[in-house]
Amino acid sequence: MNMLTDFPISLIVLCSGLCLILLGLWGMLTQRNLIRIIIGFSLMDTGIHMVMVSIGYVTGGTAPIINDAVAMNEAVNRVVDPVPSALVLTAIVIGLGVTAVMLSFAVRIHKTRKTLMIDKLTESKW
Amino acid sequence: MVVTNTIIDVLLQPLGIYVLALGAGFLIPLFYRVRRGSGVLVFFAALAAMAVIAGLNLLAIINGAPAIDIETAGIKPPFSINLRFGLLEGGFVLAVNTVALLGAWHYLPRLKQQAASLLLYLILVMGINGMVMTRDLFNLFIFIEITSIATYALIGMGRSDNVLAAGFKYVMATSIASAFFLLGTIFLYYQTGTLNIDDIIMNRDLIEGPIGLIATLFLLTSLLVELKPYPANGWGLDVYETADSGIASLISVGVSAGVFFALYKLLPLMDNYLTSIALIGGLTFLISNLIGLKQENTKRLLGYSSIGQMGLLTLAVALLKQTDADAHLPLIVGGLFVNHLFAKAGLFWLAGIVNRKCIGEWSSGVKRSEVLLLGVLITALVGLPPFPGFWAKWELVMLLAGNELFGWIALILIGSLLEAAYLFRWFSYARQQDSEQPDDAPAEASFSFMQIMPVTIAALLLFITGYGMAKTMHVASPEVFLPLVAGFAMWLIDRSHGRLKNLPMLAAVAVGGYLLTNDLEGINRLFSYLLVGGGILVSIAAMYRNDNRRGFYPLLTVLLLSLATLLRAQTSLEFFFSWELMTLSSYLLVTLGRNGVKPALTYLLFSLASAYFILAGFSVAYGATGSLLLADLGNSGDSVAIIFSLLAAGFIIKMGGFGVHIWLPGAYAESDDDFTAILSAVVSKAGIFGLFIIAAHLGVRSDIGLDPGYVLGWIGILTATFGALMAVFQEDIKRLVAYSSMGQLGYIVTGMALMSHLGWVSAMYITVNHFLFKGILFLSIAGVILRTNERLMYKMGGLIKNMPFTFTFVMIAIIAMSGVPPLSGYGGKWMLFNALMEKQWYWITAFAFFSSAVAFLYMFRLLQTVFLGQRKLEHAEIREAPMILLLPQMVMIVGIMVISAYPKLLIDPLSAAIDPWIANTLVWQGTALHAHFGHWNAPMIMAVVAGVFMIPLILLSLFALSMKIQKVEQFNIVYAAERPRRPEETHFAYKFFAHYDRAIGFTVRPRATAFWNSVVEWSHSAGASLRIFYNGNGQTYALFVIMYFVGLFLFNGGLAL
Amino acid sequence: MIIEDFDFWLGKAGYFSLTLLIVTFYGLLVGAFIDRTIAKVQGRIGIPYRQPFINILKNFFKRTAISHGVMFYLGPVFRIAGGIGTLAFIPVLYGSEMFSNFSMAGDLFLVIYFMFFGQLGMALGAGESGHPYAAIGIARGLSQMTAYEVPFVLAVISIVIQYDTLSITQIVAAQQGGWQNWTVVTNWVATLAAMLAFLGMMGYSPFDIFLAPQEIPIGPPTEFHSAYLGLMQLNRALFGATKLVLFMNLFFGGATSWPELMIKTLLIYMVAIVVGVAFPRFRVDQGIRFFFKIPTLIGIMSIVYVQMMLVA
Amino acid sequence: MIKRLFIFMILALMAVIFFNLASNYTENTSLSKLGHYYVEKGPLEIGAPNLVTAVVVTYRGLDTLGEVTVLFISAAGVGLLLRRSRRKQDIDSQDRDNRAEESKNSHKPASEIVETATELLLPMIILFGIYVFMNGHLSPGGGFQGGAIIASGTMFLLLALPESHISRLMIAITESLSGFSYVVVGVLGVIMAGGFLDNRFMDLGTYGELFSAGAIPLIYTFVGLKVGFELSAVLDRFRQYDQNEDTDSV
Repeated sequence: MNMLTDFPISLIVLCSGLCLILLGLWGMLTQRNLIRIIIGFSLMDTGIHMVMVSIGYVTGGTAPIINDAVAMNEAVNRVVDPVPSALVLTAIVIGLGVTAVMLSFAVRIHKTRKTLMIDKLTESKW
Repeated sequence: MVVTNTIIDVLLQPLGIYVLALGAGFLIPLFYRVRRGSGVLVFFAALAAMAVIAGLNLLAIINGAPAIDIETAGIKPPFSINLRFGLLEGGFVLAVNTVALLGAWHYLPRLKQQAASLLLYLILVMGINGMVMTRDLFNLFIFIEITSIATYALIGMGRSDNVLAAGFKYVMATSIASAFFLLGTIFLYYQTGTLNIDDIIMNRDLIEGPIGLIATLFLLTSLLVELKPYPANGWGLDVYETADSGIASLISVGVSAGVFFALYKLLPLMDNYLTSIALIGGLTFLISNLIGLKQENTKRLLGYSSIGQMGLLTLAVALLKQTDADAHLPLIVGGLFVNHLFAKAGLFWLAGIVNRKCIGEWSSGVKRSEVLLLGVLITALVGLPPFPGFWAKWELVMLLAGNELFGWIALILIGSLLEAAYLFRWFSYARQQDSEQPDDAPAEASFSFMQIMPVTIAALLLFITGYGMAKTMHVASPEVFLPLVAGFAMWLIDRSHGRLKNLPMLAAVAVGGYLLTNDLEGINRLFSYLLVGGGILVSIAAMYRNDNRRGFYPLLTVLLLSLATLLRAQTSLEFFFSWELMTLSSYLLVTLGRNGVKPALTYLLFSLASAYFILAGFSVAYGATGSLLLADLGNSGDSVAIIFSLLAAGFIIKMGGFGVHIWLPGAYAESDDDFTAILSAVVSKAGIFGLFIIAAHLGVRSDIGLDPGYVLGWIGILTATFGALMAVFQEDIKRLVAYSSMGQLGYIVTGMALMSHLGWVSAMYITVNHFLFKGILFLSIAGVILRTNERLMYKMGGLIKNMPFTFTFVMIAIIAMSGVPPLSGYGGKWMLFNALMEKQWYWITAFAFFSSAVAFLYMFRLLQTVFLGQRKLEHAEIREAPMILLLPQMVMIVGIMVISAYPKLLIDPLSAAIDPWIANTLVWQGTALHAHFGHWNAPMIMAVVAGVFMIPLILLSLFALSMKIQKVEQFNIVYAAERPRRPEETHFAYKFFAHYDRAIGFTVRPRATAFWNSVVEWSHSAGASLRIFYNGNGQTYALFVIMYFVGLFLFNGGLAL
Repeated sequence: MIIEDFDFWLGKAGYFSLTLLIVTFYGLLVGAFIDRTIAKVQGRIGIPYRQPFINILKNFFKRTAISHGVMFYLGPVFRIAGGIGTLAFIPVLYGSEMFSNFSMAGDLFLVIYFMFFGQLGMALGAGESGHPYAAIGIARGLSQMTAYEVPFVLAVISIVIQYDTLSITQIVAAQQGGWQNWTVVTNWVATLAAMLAFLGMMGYSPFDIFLAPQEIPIGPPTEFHSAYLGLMQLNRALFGATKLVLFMNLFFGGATSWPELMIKTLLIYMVAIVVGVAFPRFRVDQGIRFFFKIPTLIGIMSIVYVQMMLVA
Repeated sequence: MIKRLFIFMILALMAVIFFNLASNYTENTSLSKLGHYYVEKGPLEIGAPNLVTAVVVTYRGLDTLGEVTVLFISAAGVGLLLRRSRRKQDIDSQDRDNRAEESKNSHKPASEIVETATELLLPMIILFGIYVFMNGHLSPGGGFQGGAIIASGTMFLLLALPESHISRLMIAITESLSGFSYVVVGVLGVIMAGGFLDNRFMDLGTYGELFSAGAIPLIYTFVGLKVGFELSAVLDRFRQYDQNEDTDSV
């Protein structure tokens, strides 16, 4: 058992992704500043994207572009799964959209409330 | 041409919904720039088209077309994304699009300020459609995100400070939920190699091990969290509270609907977690309704209700799956959903229009039409007939009963009761100052008409869907709906003025009642005379008031006719439908009283509790027999005792039994005076009819191990005793008679509980008698109150001089009530005691004696303090009660006299009607009735009494009246060597039985009231302590979301990993 | 129907009139006897035996010039009708068709309930007089009534169980054949309860506060006078005697002849008198509480007792 | 502090769950069912060498349309959130002058080097963006990537020349029209080919050439334009809100 099969490359990405998710969640839950919370969200989002990409990896695969580099007939054994790549593309864009909206919330809150501290925003409860 | 046609064809497919929404969405900013109006036009055209497309396709499917599968990209699934438009999808999409269209109408004043908000709204709706229709997991994620982002933005459109904070919390929580969804999706893909939901379901064996568990739980958590389960829902509540009603309504009904459907789609993957889902749904339903009790903020209240309803839906769908009852899905889930959709959306819009922060502030300045709509929507939301929620809840409960899931039934019913409590509390506020409102000014009216239109349409749609559901459940016969139709017709002429409105009402009830009841037989027929005929008789008196009485006549029509439909009910469903209709209409009638709103709420809550007991009882019966026929109740085998107890509990509550009577005095006392007569004389008999039903079907035809009849007998007699005792200490005339009513009903309960021929005859005889004398008493009291404007007895006195007829009627009624021979009361008591002795219920007999003795106290007090003693100076000039009040009383006096002298006239039909159930044991010897112990010869007693009364009377007349008699001046009495100057000094009336109070008053200290108050207190404080999680901090809410996942993981075997 | 049975009615009415006369006369006489007895106990001479008769005659021939109203007028009529009617429904002498009165019209329940008739009417009449003492007296009387009814009814239930009938005639019939068959022997518990209730029923001390002869000028009848008062006095004698007859029938074997009746009822009456002269008066709430304690307990025991007896 | 500890515990539990995921994860050694199909059939069916593109644009075209929609509504949402309320305009106008003063102070005008570099680089960036989305079906890249590059150009412009004006109208028109065209293309797929968003209603052309793979280049062009302009619009919104000098409220 060498290190590579014991600890395959995609697992490294997966683990890093999962760690990023935890880090992001930690940030979202403990940081009081809205901007930091948004950064936490971005971290988490990125972590998820990494997890997604890692899932699509096939041992020894290359990019799923069937051209001169990868012949059509043997492509099945040589490329990584294109689906997670496609999904992650979409997920990134969605994450971007959410981040943008969150940021504009933060901006507006700062404008009207002159604060970015989330524990100051607790007037509606119960 | 061909191309155009093809395009139209494409657009008319469900796919057209996306195409139109997106196309219009993309173009709206352009149109808007050119001309604002054109942007709005495009917006509405697109929304309407979306609804129409959904409607057309759904219609096709209902007419038998197969479900539509839409494939994209020209590739077969699972390799491409496909959508499905089947029956359920179609229903959801159509409902959501309709409500979105109406919502846009409501929301338009704010939406049209920005092109962006128009397109966001449009795409939000499309996103919901997509969530419902898509069959691809990742595509589902995208639609969730489209919906979420559009929601975020529309929330953020609000300008208040709070809404931004709430919006941010919302974004935080849902973005974590979305992240979970994405993680779940990708790991499912990892295991199954596909994203198509059907394909995943087909290959669900591949989902295994820790990864499979975690991935599934990620998906589940995400969807559940989006449905806002307790306690991970503070973010949702904050948005409901702060966001504009337009978007809040769409989140509540639209977004939730989409997520709910998504959950439904994925349920096949969650077979192992159905219990968790049901628990979460159930707890959310229960707890959010409990917390709702504490809520004052209008929109947050609606938020709690929304969350509760989604909990109920979740619960329902999980249990349906668990019991493999997919066939019931459309009716139950569809019904609950449609009900929630229109009612909640309507309520949010209404809250937006009325725009009061707290529900307490609804008590002023709310227009009549708005109150009416509020009432309709709340009624629907609580699940009262004829709305879809009623039918769906019934089906759900029956289904659960069929699978013996009684715990869930209890949970659902308790939750529903709590929900009714706070919603109707809100309605009570709105009703309170209603009467002070002038009619809407015309200029304002047209504006408010446009505003109120979407709410009105929502209400109408509720009626229509309710009727539709009734049709699918095969109960939509014209007879069942006759009360509502007649009531509606009366409502149309409700704007006209004056007392003559009573005539068409009487005609409607007479004709309707005849149509409904003329083919009845046996005891039901006898009841129909009492309830419909009696109802009409008492209602004649309603003409004594000449004011407008808005709402009175329509509601009374519904009430009386629903009593008729109650009698002809063959199935428990029809029975329950009529029962609820009766409850509702009588509740509303009570609110019409001067201070009727608060006691009416108590009345309603107890009535609903009663209804839910009945429902529970029917459900157990259905579980045991699989039949809804009332006639099959007796075949319930071992469950008879429990069914009997549940149903009896329901009817006892409705009749104001011992311990659950606290609604009764308030409701009776504060109703309109003539309506109190109807309530006591007529409506209370419905409970007796119910008791008869169960006694007949369950009590007789089965041998019950533990004798619930005996318990019932005790309840009845305790009710009689304590009713009488409490009546003794009342100062308020109506409360006195109200408690007396309670006591008299107690005897009837005991009679019914006897399960013997004589017992039932006595119960029925007392019932008729009670109708007669209580009708007289309450109508007389109405007259007294009309003339004196007082209800406190010590403020009256000596009225015999002004109102001799009323006095005479009251006196006869009281003799008839007391059981003193020769009037009819004695017959009832005699039969009851004989039946009790035959049954060897000696202790109950003793109590019955005691209570009838106590009854003398309050009866005398009524006569003495109101009609005798010293007249108040200000009452010197008052006149006799109006003729129209006296007329029905006279008829009833005649009735009393007839059944007193010739009880056989009444007892024979009663006996014959009871005979099929329990064989006749009565022995007649001429006019004398013989029982095992004693005998009773009513005509002879009448003759002897007449004789012994007339002879001294004549003698006295000869001795005394031959003299010249001088009328004594009012104060010409010797009173402690003083001649009193004012009646107040000598009219002994206040605390008339103070010594009795000293002696045994301790037995009637309001313990029941204290108990129920503490129940209320407890549930409020439970609500208060359950809501401490909502600390307003977005991070806490986000933490709850994560905890939900962790909790689900641990609960579902995560520990074992 | 009534016309058809005219002979029946005429005969009955005639016999009943005779009964009525005898009982009333006896009642007045006993009243005088009791008053004299009490006077003796208290060291006075007391009234002559003719006094009650003179009172009534005097009152009847007094002219009245005032009325408080119709109900005031009807009150005494109700009262006397209640007294007469109660007697009418009780068979006075056992085995005598002549003196069985109208007992075929109803049973023990009828008698018990009809006893309220007069009281209710009387109360109404007194109420219209507008005098507060009348109302107070009635309020007290009614309250006390609810209390002593409890042991009484328990005792009645007990003997109904014992004899398995509600018919007074049959109850008396079951007690024939010697004193050992009387209820007072066979069911002494019930008799004890009933006799305690009887004390309250008769309105002697310690349960006489509703009449309150000392402080309030005779309670409910305060405003009554002349013929009204005469009727009431007549009723007091009649009704008292009627109650005695009832107790005699239920608990003491009934009577087969007038002398037996008179002796028995007098002895029963003496119980109330003896207690009355020996005890001070209860306040009304004390009286009520009293009845709800020991007598009620005895009443309950009487039912238990009779059930055990029947089983054994 | 207790709260933090609690959060830490919950996240520790999450970590345990994640550890479960990772420890049970084994790297794929062959393609998934879907992947296998796409790799095997994709090039011939769709005619795009870049299989990710084939998946994105055609097989999962609905996703992509949704994705475009997401971006569109985020842009609209940002616009909505950061609009200037009419109510507040009066209040704001009072201190607008002060703010303008401040902003002038805080934003130093860019140096000439930066300005020149911007003028030089910007067209190239945009051109590169266009290249990326036009060649999306052949090489790594595509509409989103190209759009993002174009938007980065805008970002560059806004950083370098904060006062530069970006035409809202142009953005709106391009956004709307490209979005609408995308939908139209989708519908054309239904009418003229196998289904919604089927790229094959146009000739697939020669495999591997620029104008091949049916409608993919067309779609990617629309996507690229749309993404580019929308992201630019978002950036512009933030800038204008920040500067508080916006007088134009859509």
